[in-house]
Amino acid sequence: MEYSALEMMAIAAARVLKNEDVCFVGIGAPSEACNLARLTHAPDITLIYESGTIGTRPAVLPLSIGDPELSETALTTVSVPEMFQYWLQGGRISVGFLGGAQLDRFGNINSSVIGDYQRPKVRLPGGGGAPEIASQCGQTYIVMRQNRRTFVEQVDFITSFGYGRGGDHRQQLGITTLGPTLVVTDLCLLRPEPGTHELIVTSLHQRVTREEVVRNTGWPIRFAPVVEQTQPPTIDELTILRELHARTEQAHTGKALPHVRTD
Amino acid sequence: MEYSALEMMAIAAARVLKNEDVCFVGIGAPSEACNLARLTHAPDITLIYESGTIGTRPAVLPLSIGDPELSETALTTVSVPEMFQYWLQGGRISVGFLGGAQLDRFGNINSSVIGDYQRPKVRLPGGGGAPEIASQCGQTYIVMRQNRRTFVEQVDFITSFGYGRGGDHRQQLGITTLGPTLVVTDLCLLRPEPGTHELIVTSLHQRVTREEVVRNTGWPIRFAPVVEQTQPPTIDELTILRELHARTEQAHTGKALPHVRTD
Amino acid sequence: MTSFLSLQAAIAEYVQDGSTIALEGFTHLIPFAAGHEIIRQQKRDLCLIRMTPDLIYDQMIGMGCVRKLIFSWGGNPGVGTLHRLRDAVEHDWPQSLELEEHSHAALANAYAAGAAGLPCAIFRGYQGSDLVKVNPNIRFIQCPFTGEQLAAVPALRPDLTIIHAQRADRSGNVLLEGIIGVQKEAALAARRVLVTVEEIVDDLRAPGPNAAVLPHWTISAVVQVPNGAYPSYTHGYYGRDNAFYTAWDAIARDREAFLAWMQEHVLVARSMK
Amino acid sequence: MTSFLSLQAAIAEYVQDGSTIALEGFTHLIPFAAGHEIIRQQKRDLCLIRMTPDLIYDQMIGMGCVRKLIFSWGGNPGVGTLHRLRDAVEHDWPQSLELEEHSHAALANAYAAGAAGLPCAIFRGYQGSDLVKVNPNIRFIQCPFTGEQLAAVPALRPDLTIIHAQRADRSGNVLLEGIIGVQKEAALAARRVLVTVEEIVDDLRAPGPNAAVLPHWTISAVVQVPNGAYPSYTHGYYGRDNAFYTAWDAIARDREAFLAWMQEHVLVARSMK
Repeated sequence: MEYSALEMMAIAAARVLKNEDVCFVGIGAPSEACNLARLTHAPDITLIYESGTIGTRPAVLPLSIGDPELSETALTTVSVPEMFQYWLQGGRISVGFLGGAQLDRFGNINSSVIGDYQRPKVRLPGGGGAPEIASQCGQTYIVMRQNRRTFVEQVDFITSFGYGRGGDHRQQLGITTLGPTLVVTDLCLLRPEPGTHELIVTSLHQRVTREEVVRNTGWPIRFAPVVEQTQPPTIDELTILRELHARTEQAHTGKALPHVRTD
Repeated sequence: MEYSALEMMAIAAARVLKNEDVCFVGIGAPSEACNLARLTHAPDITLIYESGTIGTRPAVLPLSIGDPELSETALTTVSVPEMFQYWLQGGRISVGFLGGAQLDRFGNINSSVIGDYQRPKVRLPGGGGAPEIASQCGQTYIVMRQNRRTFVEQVDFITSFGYGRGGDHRQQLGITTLGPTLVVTDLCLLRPEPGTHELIVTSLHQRVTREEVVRNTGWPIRFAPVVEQTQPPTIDELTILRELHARTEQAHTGKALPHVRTD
Repeated sequence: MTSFLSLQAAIAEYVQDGSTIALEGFTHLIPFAAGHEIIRQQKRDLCLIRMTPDLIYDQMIGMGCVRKLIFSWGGNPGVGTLHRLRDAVEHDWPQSLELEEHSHAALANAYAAGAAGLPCAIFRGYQGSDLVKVNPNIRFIQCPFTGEQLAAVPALRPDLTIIHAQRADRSGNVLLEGIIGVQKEAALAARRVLVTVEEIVDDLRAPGPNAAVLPHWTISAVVQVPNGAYPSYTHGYYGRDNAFYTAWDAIARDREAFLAWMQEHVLVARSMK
Repeated sequence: MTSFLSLQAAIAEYVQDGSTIALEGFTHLIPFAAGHEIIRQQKRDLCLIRMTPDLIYDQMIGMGCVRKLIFSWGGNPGVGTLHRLRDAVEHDWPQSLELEEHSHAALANAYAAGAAGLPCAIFRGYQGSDLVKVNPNIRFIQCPFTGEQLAAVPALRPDLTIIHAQRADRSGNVLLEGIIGVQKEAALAARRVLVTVEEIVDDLRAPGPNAAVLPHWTISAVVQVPNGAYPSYTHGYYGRDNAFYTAWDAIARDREAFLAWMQEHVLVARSMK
């Protein structure tokens, strides 16, 4: 079965999730991966969106972090202050997902600006929940497309801290969580090298070459002593992912013009 | 119509409450006064019990601060942390009621111990919400029976701060609320003297003499230049108060033994 | 006592040029109609606060109402960036826009501190983030028991908070349900509170004893505005128009297209009524 | 995963001699049955935490289970003082009792800080109170923005929190409603959480989207104990036995009467089952 690089990325991210994980889900690729995991091997996984919905089971992917279906299918919906106080800062989230405009070799993420902060070339949306997701989830997974614009020698701005300058920089700041233990891209998987915490390639997706990864990385990227081959998507994984997308497409194109209440 | 000194106390306390007040109600005399006010001249008064019930309208007086009827008749019930954070500390309460085992001439209250703190003669229940009610409500009203055990030269322990050593002691501590602007007893009304903030008698209940007040006060109590006579209870006030008590009596003596759910 | 006003009268009375205003809503219950009326009344030099400024803030910025924005995530959810916000920051069009950037945790805590009457909020956050270097309103204090460094931000105290809710009763008590976001805190933190609601009813029909209810004496004015959150949504009333959110990207990308859309859908639409 | 246990097994497994335990409940939903089982199992040297220790704590203190009490108001609501608590403090009977006294605001904030994973809570409080002089766990910090002095107390982190709730579903998700007090915070602040419930059901029947629900993965064990809060009450199930609360005063006033009552109603009552 044919598949795209983005499908591979979503499926590879879904696979690392466990049934007992409590995930802080972001919109886009993380939401895709988390719901795919829930619809395949991890039916009891707990998905939490920062809008306050806990234990949500949407049938389609939400466009926003607070789509109606998230609270309609949630076990409970709490206020946003409670979400950040009792649930995220309270240390109850095992896996957080992060993405961003730029990533460096130590897993630091820029979601704020391209260029100078005060006079930016591009003003990005900002970090939202990410600065604290990065430090307070048990570990974080980063899901991002890989190219020289996104994987850069140095991020223009550290919105969310990964391993800083590497080594034990994280511990030096008093952060006790693991940080970005996995980066899933459309080309490969990267993990922090023990000790240095530099991100190194640990698995290449099917038909992706080392040269392709090097060409799409803004720093002299290194490879693990043993680099694995990512298993290609199974038919099941692809089918379920595509059905999810088809349902989502249909749900989001219909106009939900306001109407008078009928009850 | 005959009436008791305690009925006079409740009715005098009820009279000072206004329709637009938001009251933090304590159990016992304050609850009696607040509900009497609601059932007479202040039908829209907002009653808040620290158990989290906001805008409650009980038909009988609660025995405890969290009786079932309080939440059953409330506009909404919030958690106790929210009550103390957003509602009391948030500055939303206009009137707080306080009582205690001992009161001094500057409105300081002891609800902790009689005797030495570490080796007390009598261990009292403690202040509960009072230390912050005393500082965070717009003003407080103290309702207490007056005698030489309760109105003392010096409280053994300041659980809740009134005017401290008098004068501007309250302002010196950075407290911006008015403090105990009224004390209602079974004998009289006391108010802080402008400037010194010493509690002085401003109104004597019917048939109460100055000598009686002096005899029942542990410090050399002073009287305002003009001492009023408290209006005696009206028939309406007494009738409504007694009906409230009769309903309460009946409600609290019936045993509410657990039963299997019927819905 | 809560006033019941028309939207026009409420915005005229409560929104002053130069004031600090939060129109809150975390994807759900965003007070679009109130924002449109602010645009129609040509309010100026506003300092806007919101955790998640989205299309209505993009529109207010593009129409020249806004001097400063305090925020933590400013984008079109699931679609992309806000072109009007970018144009203001990157090219000063139609005027420059000052930004104060925080994290969600910081602003959620700052609203909660405002609601709680505290001068600041403390939380564990911002470790290693460059936001600390560019935002002087991020400071640190030491726990007096453990010595741990904790982040602190000033409490938010808007001059006015505007929220949209399901319904109010005739006393002005307001019910919110579903994704309630930070609205209760934003309302309780503000000096004045304006609430638009889908309907005004005899019985509030709170779903349970612990539902999110704002008592009437915490609210300055209630305005009935059916569909007042559209294209955002109101749980129990109507859904989110995700197609419109997607379509906004193209409209907002171009200055002329944006102005034409605003003219047709916000400025003229109302004046024809 | 949440375990479903008998009360006896749950107390045996989760309550260790010497540990710090909160049985919370603000008048409503007080976990009496769990407290009685702790007494039957003769647990010793407990440090108990509760904002409003009432009859069940009086009983545990009188039966010699308790070394220390952290509290803000210890009385029989609307009736008077707790005679067993007083006897322990004033006469060391059956043993001495260490007290750590706070205000409600302090303990409510301290539980919330525990739930939020913070080392301490800050609030505006204790001004002018002598509690500051006798409790070294009350300190002050300065707001880094305004310079205002604010009170600080350490976060509460019980080894175990026990609460009673209306119901759990078969996954172990728990619903609380009515006067929910500080139970959610006390549960989320604790290392382990034991919940007794009136019933275990297929459908939790939460009254609305924002009802107070504790997900199963925050809870260690669920025990079905019908009437488990009696003589306190369970909103929607049974009322408060105010007559019993009133009667307790005479029972607890006298050591022998107290011991006889405990023997008959707590110790023997259960062993006969």
